[in-house]
Order: sequence, then C-alpha cells, then structure tokens
Amino acid sequence: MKKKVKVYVSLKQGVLDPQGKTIESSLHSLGFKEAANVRVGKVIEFEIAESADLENQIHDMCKKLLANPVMEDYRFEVEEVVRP
Amino acid sequence: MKKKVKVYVSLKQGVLDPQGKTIESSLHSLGFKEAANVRVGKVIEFEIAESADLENQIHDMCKKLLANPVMEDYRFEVEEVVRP
Amino acid sequence: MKFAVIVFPGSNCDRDMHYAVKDVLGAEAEFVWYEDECDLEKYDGILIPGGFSYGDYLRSGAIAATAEIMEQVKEQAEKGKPVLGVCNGFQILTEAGLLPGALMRNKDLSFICRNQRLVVENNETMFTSQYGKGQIVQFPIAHGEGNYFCDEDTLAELKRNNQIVFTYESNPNGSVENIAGIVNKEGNVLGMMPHPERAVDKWLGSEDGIRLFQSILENWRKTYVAN
Amino acid sequence: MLQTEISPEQIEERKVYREMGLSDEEYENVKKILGRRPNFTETGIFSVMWSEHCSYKTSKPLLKKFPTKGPHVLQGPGEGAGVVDIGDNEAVVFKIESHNHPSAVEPYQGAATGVGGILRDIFSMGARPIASLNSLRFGNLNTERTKYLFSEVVSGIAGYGNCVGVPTVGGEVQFDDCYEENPLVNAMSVGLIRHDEIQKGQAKGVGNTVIYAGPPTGRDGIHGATFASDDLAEDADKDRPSVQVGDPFMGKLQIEACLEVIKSDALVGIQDMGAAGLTSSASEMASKAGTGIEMNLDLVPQREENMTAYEMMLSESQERMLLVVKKGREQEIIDVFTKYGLKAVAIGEVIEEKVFRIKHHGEVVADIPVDALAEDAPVYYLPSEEPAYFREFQKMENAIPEVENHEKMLRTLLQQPTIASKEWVYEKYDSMVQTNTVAGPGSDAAVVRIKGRDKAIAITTDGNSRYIYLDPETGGKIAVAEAARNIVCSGATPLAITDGLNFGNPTNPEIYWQMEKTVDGMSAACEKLQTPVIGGNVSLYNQSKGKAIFPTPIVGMVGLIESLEHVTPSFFQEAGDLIYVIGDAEAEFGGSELQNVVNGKYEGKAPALDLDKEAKRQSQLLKAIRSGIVVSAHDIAEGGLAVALAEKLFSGKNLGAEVELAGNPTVELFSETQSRFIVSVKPENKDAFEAIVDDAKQIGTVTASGELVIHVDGEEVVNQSAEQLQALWKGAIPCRLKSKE
Ligand SMILES: Nc1ncnc2c1ncn2[C@@H]1O[C@H](COP(=O)(O)OP(=O)(O)O)[C@@H](O)[C@H]1O
Ligand SMILES: [Mg+2]
Repeated sequence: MKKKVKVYVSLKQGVLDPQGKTIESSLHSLGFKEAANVRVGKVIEFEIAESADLENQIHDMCKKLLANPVMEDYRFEVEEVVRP
Repeated sequence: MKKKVKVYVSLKQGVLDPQGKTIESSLHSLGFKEAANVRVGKVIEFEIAESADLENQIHDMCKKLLANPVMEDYRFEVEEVVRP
Repeated sequence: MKFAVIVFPGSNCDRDMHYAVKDVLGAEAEFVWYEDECDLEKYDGILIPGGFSYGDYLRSGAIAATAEIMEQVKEQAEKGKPVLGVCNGFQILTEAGLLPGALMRNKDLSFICRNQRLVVENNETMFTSQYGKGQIVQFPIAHGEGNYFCDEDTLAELKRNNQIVFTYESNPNGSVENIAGIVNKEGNVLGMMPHPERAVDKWLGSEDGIRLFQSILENWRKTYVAN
Repeated sequence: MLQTEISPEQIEERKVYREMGLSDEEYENVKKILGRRPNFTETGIFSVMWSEHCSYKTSKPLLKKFPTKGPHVLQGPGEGAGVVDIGDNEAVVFKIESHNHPSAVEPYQGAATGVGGILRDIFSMGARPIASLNSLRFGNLNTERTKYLFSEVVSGIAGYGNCVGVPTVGGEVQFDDCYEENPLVNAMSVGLIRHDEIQKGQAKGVGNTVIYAGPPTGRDGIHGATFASDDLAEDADKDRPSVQVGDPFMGKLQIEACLEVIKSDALVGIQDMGAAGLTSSASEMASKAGTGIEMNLDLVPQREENMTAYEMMLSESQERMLLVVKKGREQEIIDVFTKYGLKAVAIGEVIEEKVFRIKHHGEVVADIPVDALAEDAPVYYLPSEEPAYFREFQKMENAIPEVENHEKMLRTLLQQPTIASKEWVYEKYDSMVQTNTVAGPGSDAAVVRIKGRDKAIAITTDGNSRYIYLDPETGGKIAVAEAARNIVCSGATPLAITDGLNFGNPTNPEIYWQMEKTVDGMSAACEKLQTPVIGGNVSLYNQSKGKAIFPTPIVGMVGLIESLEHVTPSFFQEAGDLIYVIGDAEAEFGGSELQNVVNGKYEGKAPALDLDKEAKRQSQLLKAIRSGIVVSAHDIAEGGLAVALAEKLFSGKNLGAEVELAGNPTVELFSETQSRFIVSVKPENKDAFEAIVDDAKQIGTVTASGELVIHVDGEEVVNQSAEQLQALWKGAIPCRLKSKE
C-alpha cells in the first residue's frame, strides 16, 4: 500500500522570518490591515510504500535532509493515497 | 476573536517542479529509494480578527498575493487561536 | 601545496577558485568531481567553491552537504588541513555541521551582488595572517541566502573563541552581528559569504583576496616545508 | 480544447487548422505538399513550423536587407547563433532572443526561460557562455501590475542567470506607457569558442543515431511558438496552463555536459530544443543536412502520462537538447550526460529519404517532407503604408520645450525611470562570476576580458524606441549608432550586431511600414559602421486592445578591445582633467526625455543622424583612446549633456565639474542631438587630443569640489552637489516601486 506523506517545515519560533514580514506588509498595503504574525513554511509531499517503521523513516529523512535543526522545526502527516 | 489562518499553496498538477525532482533524487541517494512524486509547496500562516466574510477575504488575499494563479493552487484552514 | 577544488552539480565558482589558486597564487590545484573515486588525503587544502549546488533547492547547501565526499572532507578537516568554503561553500559547511549556525535568506529577500567592504576581525587564523587586525578589505558578495543566523549560545561561543573572522562594514543581508565569515573552533575550517577569489587582480577592481590564499600557502609552508 | 484526436476529414471540415494558426491558404498548401489531408499531429507540426516565430514568414523579406558579411564574420544568420572572429583562433558567439509573450503571462518563468533559451543557443554552438545581457521594456511603473511584472521579470532573469553561473553584465530598461500591456523581455548571451570547436546543428550521415538529452517531456508550453505569434489575448488567463518552467540547475548541468560532449568526435550535430521543441530541432537539423529523420516517440522520456504525439512534438519543456551521434558510439555520449545526472536516450536515426517521420505506439503519426517544414515555409510580402502620424510629425518645427528652472529640471530628469540608476535591477544579477568582468552593469558597455590574453570584448544592448516611433528610418540608424557609441566609449572596435525586432501586428500596413523603415535605417548604419548583422530574432504581434508598442528593435553589439590598457571608464577619474564635449547641440527634442516630461508626449521629428559624421567621430575617439590620452568617455543620450555630465560624477569618487556653455540653456543642457560624447583628458594631452578629434570643444574641468556647476553664457544655471544628485538618481526606481498607486 502507498502512503502519502506531508512534511511541514517551519522556522523555529524566535527565528526572524523575512519572507513572512514582507508578505505581512504586502497584505497590509493590499488593505488586509489585520493580518498579523505572518510566517512562511514549506510543505514537502511525497508518496512512499507503507512499512512498519515508516514514521521512523520520515523522522530520519527530516533530520538528514528536509529540515535544518538550527533554524527549523518539522512535523508530518501520513495519509492514504487516494487516486482520482 | 482572533483566528489563525493557514494557507497551503502548491504547484498545479502538470507544472514542472524542479525542486521536488531534485529533492526526490537526493532522498533516493540517501537510501530512501521508495519516495516518489515529491512536490514542494508553501504554507503561509497568520492571525486575523474574526469577521463575517473572513473566507472571502482569504480567497481575495490568495488571488491577489499569496498564490500565483498561473501556476499554483491554494486551499486554506481557519482555526481558533490557542494561546499557550 | 596542492588544493582540491570540490565540484558539486551546480557549483559555478569552481573555475574561478581554481584560477585564483593556480594561475594567480601559483599553487597546485585540481578539480574533484563530487562523485569521483578520489582520496582527498593527497591534497593539502580543500576548497569548496560558490555557486548553486543542486540549484539551491530545499535549502542552499543542504543537498550537497549529504554527499559522501563530505565525509572525507570532515576527515581531512579533523586532521587539521585547511578547508575553505566560499558562499555556497560556506552554506554547505554549515549544513554539513562543520561550522555552526545557518545561512538564511537575505533580509530583504533579494539576491545582492556588489563590492562589499569587510573588516578583518581575526588575523590570527591560517587564512588571514597576511592581513592586519581590523584591516578593511573589499571583496565582492553575490548571494541570496547569506543571512548568517545562530542562537545566542553559539554566538557567545563564537566570540569567546575568536571564531568571527570577517564582518561586513555595513550589513547587506541581516546577518547576526554583521558576520561575513567564521572559523571552526580549531581554526582550520573557514566559511565566508564574500568571494576572495573574485578579488585577485586589478582588472577585477580589487586584489585584496590574494592575501587570503597567500596566508594559507604561507602557513602551510611554515608547518610542512620550513623544517 | 483540442484533446481527442479528430480525423483529417474533420480537421478540414471544421477548419480546426485555423485554431492551430494555419490560414485556409496555408492548409491547402499543406494538402498539396502531402498529397493528402494532414492528420492532427501533422497539422500541429505545420502550424508551429509555419508560425511567424519559427518561419519568419512575414519578416524574412525584410531580414534579407541586412548586411551580414564582414571580414570577422565566421557564421552569419542561419545557425543557432552568429560567430565573430576575435583573433588568436578564438571567436565570440552571440544572439539575442525575445520572450515577450511568455513574460506577460508569467513574468518570472517567462524571463527565466528566456535566459535559459538563449544560453542553449550559445552552448549548442559549442561555446561556453561568458556573459548575458537583457533589454527590458515596461509601462511607467505607476500601476501595481507593472511593478509586479518589472520585479518578477528581473527576479526571473536573476534566478536563472545567477544559478547557471553566467554573469549578467549589462542590459537596459526603459519605461513607456506603450509597454503597459506588452512588456518586452529580450535576452542576449555571448559565448567564447575556439574556431575548431564550432558546432553545426546538422543531422548528417545516414544511419547515425538521434539522441534526446535532458529532462523528460511534459505538456509545457504546447503551442508556445504559435502563441508567440498571436496578439496577446485580452484575457491572458486562458493561455496560462501552457506555462514553461525553467530549471536552471538542469540548465547548468546541460551546459557542462554539452561542452564536454562537443570534444568527442562521436558527435555529428547538436541543437537545442527551443520554440516548437522536438519538431523544429529535428526537422531543422535534417533540412540543413539534406537528410531525413525518423523518430520513435515511445522512446522519448515523458514526465506526464498518456501524452499524445501532438503534445510530445509540440512540447516546449525546457533544458532539452537533440544530438546526432555516430552510429555505434552512442554510449560514449550517453555516459557524459549520465555523469551530470542527465538522461540521454536514442530516439531515432538519420535516414536518406528526406522526410520527417514520427512513430508512436507502432504507428506512423507524421510523415512529412523535411524541406516543406523548414525551407518551403510560406513567405508573405505584406502591404506597407506610411502612417498619417508620421507625415504630421515631419511637418512639425523643432520646438524647444519650456523650462523655467534648469537645475530643477535636471533633478527631475535624473529621476525619470528610463534615466534613473538601474542598480535596483542589476544588483540582483551576479555580474562577476567567471571573474572576467572588467566593467559590469552601470557602464556604457560591459567589458569582459578574455583570460590569459591581453584583450577583452565590449558588449551592449540599445534601442531607443521613441525616436523609432517618430521616424523609424532615422531611429533605426540611431539604434545601431548608439550601440556603437557605447562600444567605442569603452575602448573597443565594434564588430557585429545581433538584433531583436519587436513590433506590433505586421498585417497592419502601418506597422509593416515601421518594420520596413526600421530595417532600412539599421541596415544603412550597419553598413556605414561596419557592423554586420550575424543573427537575431523577431517578435511580432506585440499589441493588445488594438494598441501596438512603439517599434522596438534592440541592438546587441559586440566589440573587441585589443589591449586591456585601452579599457576606458565612463566616469570622470581625477580633478584637474579637462572636460571635452564632441559635437554641438541643436534644438532637437523630438522623442526626448525632456519633451516627455514637459509635454507629456512624444512628437515631431526624431533627432537627425548623419552617418558620416557619426563614423568619423567614433573612429577619431577610438584613435584617441588607443593612443592612451582619453581618461574617460561617455556618450550623450537621454536627457542630453546635463544628464550625461551628472552621470560622469556618479562614481563615488567625490569629484565635481565646472562647465561653461554658450547658447540657449535648454538646448545646451537637454537636447538629444546625436553623435555626441563627453570625454575627460589630462591637461598635458590637450594638444594631442585636439589634434586627433576634430569636433571636440573644451567645456570645463573636473574639480575636487563634489559640485556640478554649469554656466550658460556666464550665468550659473546648475549648482548641485553630485552626491545629492546621485542619491536622487539612485533612489528613483526603488522609490517608485514602494509608492502606492
Ligand atoms: N532580426 C533578425 N536579424 C537577423 N537574423 C535573424 C533575425 N531574426 C532571426 N534571425 C536569424 O534567423 C535564424 C533563425 O532564427 P530562430 O528561429 O530565432 O533561431 P532559434 O531557433 O534559435 O530561435 C537565426 O540564425 C537567427 O539569427
Ligand atoms: Mg536555436
């Protein structure tokens, strides 16, 4: 069985997010003056075969590659693949 | 009341994702040979005051700024702000 | 002295680095393709050039940092050999854990290419002994992700150990404490965003970079050749 | 949508070919060529190959007028890019290409893939790309849309160019309302090659193997070529799914792999897959070699499922190359690509029969005589008509715009986006990688040295469309002359040009007239200045809602600097140097920046251009530079002498200038009379300089004061700190981008 994995990578709390800041001020100039605390993160999605230690594998991927622990946190979701 | 909004922006089906491809082959060389169809997207999170037409506002933000309609799709979630 | 210039897919300052150490400095230098069977043992110094390894996809330097050759680079670094990473090379060294901290997107989000004045904060390293302390030098910068970040403890440690080697005279990218280049605790691994290899002859507008390479060469000679 | 395949009969009955871009007449012609009705795939193939973009069917008769030969020309128009000898068995390869329509729809990717595309033209000739430039046109930065297009285009160019490691050393950006809906993005690239390594895109040798190299084919940019030949749809959204995405990382690997492959004698021919992808590259390679090609689409790497033959043949997925390789030696070539992580597979072979035959799922899906696609494409001689506006303009007297305060006007002019500093743009480009950039963006022409030799090349792009709009023939001459001025100021001899012709809809006789006259003017200037045209690009239908852009030919010129000692800066260098102006100002304000600022429009006659005078001044200035007596040189362009003088102070050296002029202050300060230069010379070289350059007049001296002081007829009209002027000039574009609508 195939699984769909979504890894969310975000900047750690406390790390300045220049991209978020820029989007925030653009939102303000577009008239959405209320938007606050804008932060931008990444989602990395992929498919992978189901396996007993899938979760461990994903942690491994994140630690080795997908997230940089100096500045980023990650979390992930695993779903069934739904083919249209 | 404050709401927390999470906007997920992803490349449209069929649009080339060079970044996803490159991450995919890197995952393969790290030994995660099963990972397939890697795609990279963005999450933009922010807080905003509750309002009757919040959803419309968010659609508006996405169309005007957060997503590039030529290449990207978006979806979003609205949650209560939970202060720790 | 013989240098290895490590080439990753997407490196693009490899030839410039090679030119600086071979043609301008007069040392020996060879390109080492990241996948080649190669023993880095035979080189006296390792240069990781700038560019966009793996297109800077995911995070700059992140994918190159996982390459097997980086294991060898670590081994050589542990033996005390000079390892210099410039620009993307610096990003790779932080991603690979050879240097502390991380390089984030420039504060104003755009790529910046210009000549930049730097302060030599530490001239007691094997890379900077030919400069004066506090000397102002001019090197080009050319990066989109050169915003040096580290937590407070790391910063305190960098300071305590005198690991901050170069700072920007005025901050172009949002780096913590204007940091432009740092060394590891042992002093033999230098990572820096500015490009010394682009400041090596008068036609390029600055020759200040040559001394960095001369420092490496002189210190190597002192250690291995003099006696 | 044209999704399911319909039969040849239906194509004819329902005139489906029209949707694909073929006219009734062209369709009949296709039937005649094939001796039957074309099927769906074939109709698609003809429609892209006969689109303006690939066939130049309306511009060909004009392009023939260009002089294309010269002692230095090794390869003129006809290959991927032209080649010019620079001595020592070395040559430069260069070309300009437009990506206007894609950039209007998706500015980041449009511009990025424009850079990628022109680079492929260069390295597919076997040359290492050593420099890129770009010429951009936008509306006046007063709408959010224009600001978005501008910054995304710049980011796209930077995103691709920086990653592939080719320095972006120059270019130009101009702003006028006519580009509001139709921005122009023309990218130029220059490569360096040894004479013996020049490659041709030819499919020679029956039995040789056709190899596809690069990322898999997707449905990107299908019909990009016909799309680029259409009026930009008012609702651009409908064109959106065809967006091509560039992968500069792949592009960089492709450069290295191709440059390694060309060293192998197993390689017979190589060509990039640009517009109309597999179709145009394969058919052109066969046509040039007088052979045929048979390909099996089942072997083509595919990114998406269930792609049709039509889609695969027309896809414009980026970073792909087509190679012809000696039979039996495929593996050597494939191994090189594999080393760089690129896929290379054999997909067909060169055949004797001069046909283009495509198989898919075991069936022949296209079978077309090769020459029908490339050589026998239709050629149209369109009607041309002198527009009424032109006659009106020619009747107008040269009026001098009303200026009350010249100092204030100078400040205003320096802040016009077309004149203002483009630092905001070019700081985003890596202009220094490869460590050959002696003069980068910000100087008149970029100077790129040739490592290991005492020589350099100078490169520029120019094209002031306001003059061309007023008077295409004179304006066409000016475009070439101005490029040459920039080249000469840097210390180089002009060698040749590539041209990007951007116009509106050619079936409008007035637009066609503009094209005709522009080409006449450019040709005359090229003859006189000895800069043949070695290649170029045509982009038509740049109009929307019936409004065309100004006729905008971009001239990309390359010159040779024979010794690095001749490299001449554009800025003043030292206090005490004498300031000369070459050429007198006349009351010429048609199409000038001053006219625009004061009257809010362009009208009247374009400034006159005397090609003899131009050539004489250029050669004399160059002679003076080569004899080592010119400290700095700069041409006088938009904004006239006052702007040029101010610019000469913007080097951060804290210099000033004291200048005395005589005559009408508005004319002296702001006229855009052509063929003029400002030069600085050491006092001890005064006599030597005056002996060489006839029309030079000393107008003042460089000072250490940091002030620009200008007197006209003894009266002080400007007294400004250079630093303040520079701040205005530098801040203008960032400031416009920040300000709200
Ligand atoms: N405006 C022009 N002036 C001179 N030559 C041109 C012009 N436009 C196109 N050409 C030449 O016609 C040939 C075919 O051009 P083109 O189809 O644009 O090449 P590509 O397939 O590389 O895009 C090239 O050699 C090009 O240099
Ligand atoms: Mg081509």
